[in-house]
Amino acid sequence: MFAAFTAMLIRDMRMGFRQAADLTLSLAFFLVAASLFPLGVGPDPDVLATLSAGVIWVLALLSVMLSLDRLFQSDYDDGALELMALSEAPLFVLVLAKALAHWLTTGLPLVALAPIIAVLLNMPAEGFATLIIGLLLGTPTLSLIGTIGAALVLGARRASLLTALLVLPLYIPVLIFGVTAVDAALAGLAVRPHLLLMASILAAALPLAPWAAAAAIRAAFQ
Amino acid sequence: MFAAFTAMLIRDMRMGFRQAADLTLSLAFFLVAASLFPLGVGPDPDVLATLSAGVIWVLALLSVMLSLDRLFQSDYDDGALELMALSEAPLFVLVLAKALAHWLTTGLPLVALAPIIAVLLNMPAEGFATLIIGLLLGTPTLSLIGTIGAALVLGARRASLLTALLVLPLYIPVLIFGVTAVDAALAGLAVRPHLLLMASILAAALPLAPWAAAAAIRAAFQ
Amino acid sequence: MHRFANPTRFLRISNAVLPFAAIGTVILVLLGLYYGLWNSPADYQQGDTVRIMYIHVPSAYMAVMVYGIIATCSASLLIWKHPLAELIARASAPVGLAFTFLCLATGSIWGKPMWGTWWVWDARLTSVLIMFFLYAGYMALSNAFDEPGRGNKPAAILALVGVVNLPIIKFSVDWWNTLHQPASIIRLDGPSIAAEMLTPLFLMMGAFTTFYLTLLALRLRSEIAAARLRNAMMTGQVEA
Amino acid sequence: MVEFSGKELSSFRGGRLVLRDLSFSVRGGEALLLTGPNGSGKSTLLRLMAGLLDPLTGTLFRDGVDVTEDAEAHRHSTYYFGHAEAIKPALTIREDLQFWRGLNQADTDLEEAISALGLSEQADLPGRYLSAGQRRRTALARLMVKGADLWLLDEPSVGLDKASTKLLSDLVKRHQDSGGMVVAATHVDLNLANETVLDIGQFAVDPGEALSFSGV
Amino acid sequence: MVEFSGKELSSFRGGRLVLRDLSFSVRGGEALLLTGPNGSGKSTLLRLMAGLLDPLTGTLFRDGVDVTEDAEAHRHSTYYFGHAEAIKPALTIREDLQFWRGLNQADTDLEEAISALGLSEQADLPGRYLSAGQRRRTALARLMVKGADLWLLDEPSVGLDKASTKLLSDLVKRHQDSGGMVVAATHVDLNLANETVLDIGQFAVDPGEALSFSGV
Ligand code: HEM
Ligand SMILES: Nc1ncnc2c1ncn2[C@@H]1O[C@H](COP(=O)(O)OP(=O)(O)OP(=O)(O)O)[C@@H](O)[C@H]1O
Ligand SMILES: Nc1ncnc2c1ncn2[C@@H]1O[C@H](COP(=O)(O)OP(=O)(O)OP(=O)(O)O)[C@@H](O)[C@H]1O
Ligand SMILES: [Mg+2]
Ligand SMILES: [Mg+2]
Repeated sequence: MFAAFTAMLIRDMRMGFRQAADLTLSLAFFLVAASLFPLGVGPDPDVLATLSAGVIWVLALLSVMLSLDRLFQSDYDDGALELMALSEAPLFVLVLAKALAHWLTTGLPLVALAPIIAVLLNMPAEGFATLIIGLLLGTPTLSLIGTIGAALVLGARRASLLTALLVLPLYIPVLIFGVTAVDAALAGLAVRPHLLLMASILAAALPLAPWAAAAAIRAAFQ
Repeated sequence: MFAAFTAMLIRDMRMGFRQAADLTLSLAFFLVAASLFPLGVGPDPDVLATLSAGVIWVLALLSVMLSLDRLFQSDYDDGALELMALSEAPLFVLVLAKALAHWLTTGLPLVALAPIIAVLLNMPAEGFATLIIGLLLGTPTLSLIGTIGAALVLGARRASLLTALLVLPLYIPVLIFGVTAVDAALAGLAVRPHLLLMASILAAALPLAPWAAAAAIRAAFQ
Repeated sequence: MHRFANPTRFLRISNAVLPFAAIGTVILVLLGLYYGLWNSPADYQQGDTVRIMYIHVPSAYMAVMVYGIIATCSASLLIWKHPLAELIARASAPVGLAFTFLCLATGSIWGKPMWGTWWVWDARLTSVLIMFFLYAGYMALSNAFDEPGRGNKPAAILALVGVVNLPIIKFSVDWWNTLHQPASIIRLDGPSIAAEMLTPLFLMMGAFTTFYLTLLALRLRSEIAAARLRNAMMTGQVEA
Repeated sequence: MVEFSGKELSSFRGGRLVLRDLSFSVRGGEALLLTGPNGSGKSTLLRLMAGLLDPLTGTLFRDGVDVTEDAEAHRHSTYYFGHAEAIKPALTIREDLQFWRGLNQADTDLEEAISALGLSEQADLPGRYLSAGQRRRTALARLMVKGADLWLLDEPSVGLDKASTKLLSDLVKRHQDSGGMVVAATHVDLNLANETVLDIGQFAVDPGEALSFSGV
Repeated sequence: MVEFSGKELSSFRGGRLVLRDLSFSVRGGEALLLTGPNGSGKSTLLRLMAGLLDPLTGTLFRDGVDVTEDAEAHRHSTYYFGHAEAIKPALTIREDLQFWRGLNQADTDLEEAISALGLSEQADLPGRYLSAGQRRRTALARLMVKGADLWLLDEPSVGLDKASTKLLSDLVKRHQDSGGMVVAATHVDLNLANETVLDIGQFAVDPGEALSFSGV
């Protein structure tokens, strides 16, 4: 069971990051994407500051969605997913491992780079701690919820597509709490409630998402 | 030649609509991401108004970029791209057709959604016309430049991140002119020069991008 | 079979150049610093901050020039498949990236006192930033493949696409009314800078150029060594 | 004595009935060969057996008990080798086999499996660089890193050169000798030990007739 | 009398030399069979011939002239049938063939091609629903919607049932009778008309030796 989990994790990480150079790639990506906003809305520091939280969370959403389709699709196309479903390990565990690998390759780099981006968008220092904690709580949830959507589109039937789109709104609460938490911090208000809410969403997604995704995957073979 | 162009166009459109998953995902990203900014910035309508153009354009850029790997990747994986490169039709023309299909399934819907977002971010009505025209001139350029990025990364590690890194810098001019045009409109200044610049960028990309992309594709078979 | 053209001759040349370039760099830098820091007037309005120019302008010129070199090499790689072009281009990229960064850094340091802000999104600055990203993309792309030489062609194509950025960098100051200085050295009607400022400026430009040559020669050594090894093995097999 | 059998299986795929009232049975040491024209339903049947598809009607039995009663156990003791090879461009053969061994909590000796399929030279090549046959052989090597007593092979010999085909049949023989069961779909002769041939063609619903269903 | 030939071809793939100093020649009406163990370089050679790969050394000639002089023309008169079938899950067979016909500006009768390969019943099924052999046959049907005088077939008979294999060889025969050239890689006998066998094995660099490169 645990062996299977680690095997899955290592394998997906291998395919995600073939080498350390790929981390600098993530850095470059986030910097480029982030620098688009000042380009667009203008350099006014105050404006950027008000946007910064939103920008960083949009980047989080972006980086998650960029690699979501790769989460199951390629394994589905080349038959690996079938073999996984037939392996000794429960599919549930494998999905969990995949979600973790996905987070480690997309979410975590962002968390690590968020301070840099925050500085560039001159977010006031009071926001940093909340931003980081929020990202640490939120991005895993994004990856987990993502597994459901990614699994639902496998069948590529009309119905499954719609349900996959229904998943997207599930992102919204995470993003909203993430942003509002930072704003609260900047306004000197209490942030714990927001963060607790995010934590509880994560706690809920942790068992539910992999279970739903596993079910969707089995259905996709029919 | 023209027959090949239309054949390619029809085929890509068909596939786009039948497996509309990623297509709709990029649109969904556009909406979800846009809905975040009113929160971050807070209710103050004036601040929002000044940002709206920039935010809309940046998000348009990102969501176009989200759907880029749809351009060549799957055809590369299942061998269709080889056959296309070996067909009677010049690869250049096929890339052009693919770019058009991509724009019709990604860029155009964005243009249609833009007004909604503009209202959401309460952009003053004077800006709308310019925004739409700007997007109509700009998004095709994004699709065209996108073909270069998508073709260059065929067979590379972490293709999607790399595409973003290569393409976004090339998107910046479009972004800047698109935004300045709207700002000019809001400030009651002349917008024609900006729009003419965007038109000329499009005119330049129209021949150059497919040529570069075709070269990149041939290199990818080695 | 000039794909295997043995670059010995080229290597000999670059080895010959290396010591001169290295020594030249040291001398020019020393002279440049002397003139720049002591033997030149402070600007009547900018004060001593003007001395940043002696780093900023040369690095800017180098950034632009090195990109031009990479683009030229890329073209000759795609058209004539010339093996050296590929080596030079790959060897130049990191150097160019460094110069671009230096230009951006000194620029924004200079901008703080001059414009009151580290950064403005005007055409000159933005286009240089784009060049910075292009350098980064070029390097990322050429290393993004498992197979040794596989990244060269894609990277070359990218470099050529990026060429459209060069004229924008060069003429942005003339086309758009920017905060940034218009060309004051390379002008039809001659330089418009005090001669005392020109001396250190040109000295530093010379220094930067020789510095680039030095780095290039050094990097080429290793690159060629590796390429040679590969070629020797392949050709050895082909003849066997 | 282990046994795997199915009764009155029918399957409905792509809006049409593909198999109708098919029954079969394999005992330990036996091999069941599925033959029949393209599109007759061999792969479909194998996927039914693997539990990837639910039959429209009918039941599968292991030693007389319905497999759906303990799907887990059935999965653990089954290996399905389909048309798709599940080769990852980025992973080397060794990494790939390590992964599948980990997934199946087996403790087979990788090097043995690798050399058994003559992949020693390619063991560290990424999948992207493998030839069609090498890919196929890698997929076969997975047979050895999962200890399953029921092998479901879908046209296993496709793309293999003569040597590897021989190797394959040896593998299968060894499996049979150790009391394993084999069901294989094929268009060419695999010359396995005590094999019984099941012609799917006769259970297939001929497409002309079937098309009338597709309205369903 | 058309001719397609190659001189002293070598190819470098995945950091190692795969083929060395290989020469061949096919005339109109002739068929060249490429045989050899897995990984010996058959597909590589076919990709060289198709112009998808640039040879490390050597040249390809059409009627004596270097193909690189007019790559366009060479491409137009060549059909490459690789391991990958390029079947789109979302497109029906008919749509797929329509597309390729349009791309090759041919004006073949689709229905003829479809029925010739016995795909009439599946013609309107999306690729997702096709069986292995049906996919393969669809890919073959493309042969008929591109008028090329040089066919490069990479293990064409893989996954085909007996009937379709027969059908394939008829197709090829007809092509040869009309003066076409065929180069086919295969592990099984295709019994084509006046075929000459070229054993790639002898030009292949044995992996052991070759592996010493992959370090570079
Ligand atoms: C990050 C900010 C800046 C960037 C990216 C930048 C970029 C450049 C570039 C690329 C050039 C060379 C153009 C060419 O090749 O002809 C240049 C030249 C120059 N820059 Fe800047 N610059 C920046 C800030 C500044 C500032 C703040 C000043 C002073 C107020 C300044 C003064 C100059 C001058 C005097 C030249 C020489 C003009 C000429 O003779 O062409 N720059 N800069
Ligand atoms: N995923 C699927 N969804 C719906 N229908 C399918 C699917 N796969 C196959 N079919 C249909 O079921 C029939 C049987 O397919 P199957 O793959 O079992 O044939 P097969 O005997 O394996 O043929 P082959 O020898 O070509 O592999 C085919 O006619 C096909 O149209
Ligand atoms: N895309 C590639 N990149 C690098 N090396 C490759 C690539 N494809 C194949 N190779 C290597 O080249 C050698 C020859 O491969 P090729 O596919 O030509 O063999 P083949 O004769 O077609 O074998 P098979 O009968 O299995 O199809 C193999 O050893 C393989 O490792
Ligand atoms: Mg089958
Ligand atoms: Mg092959």
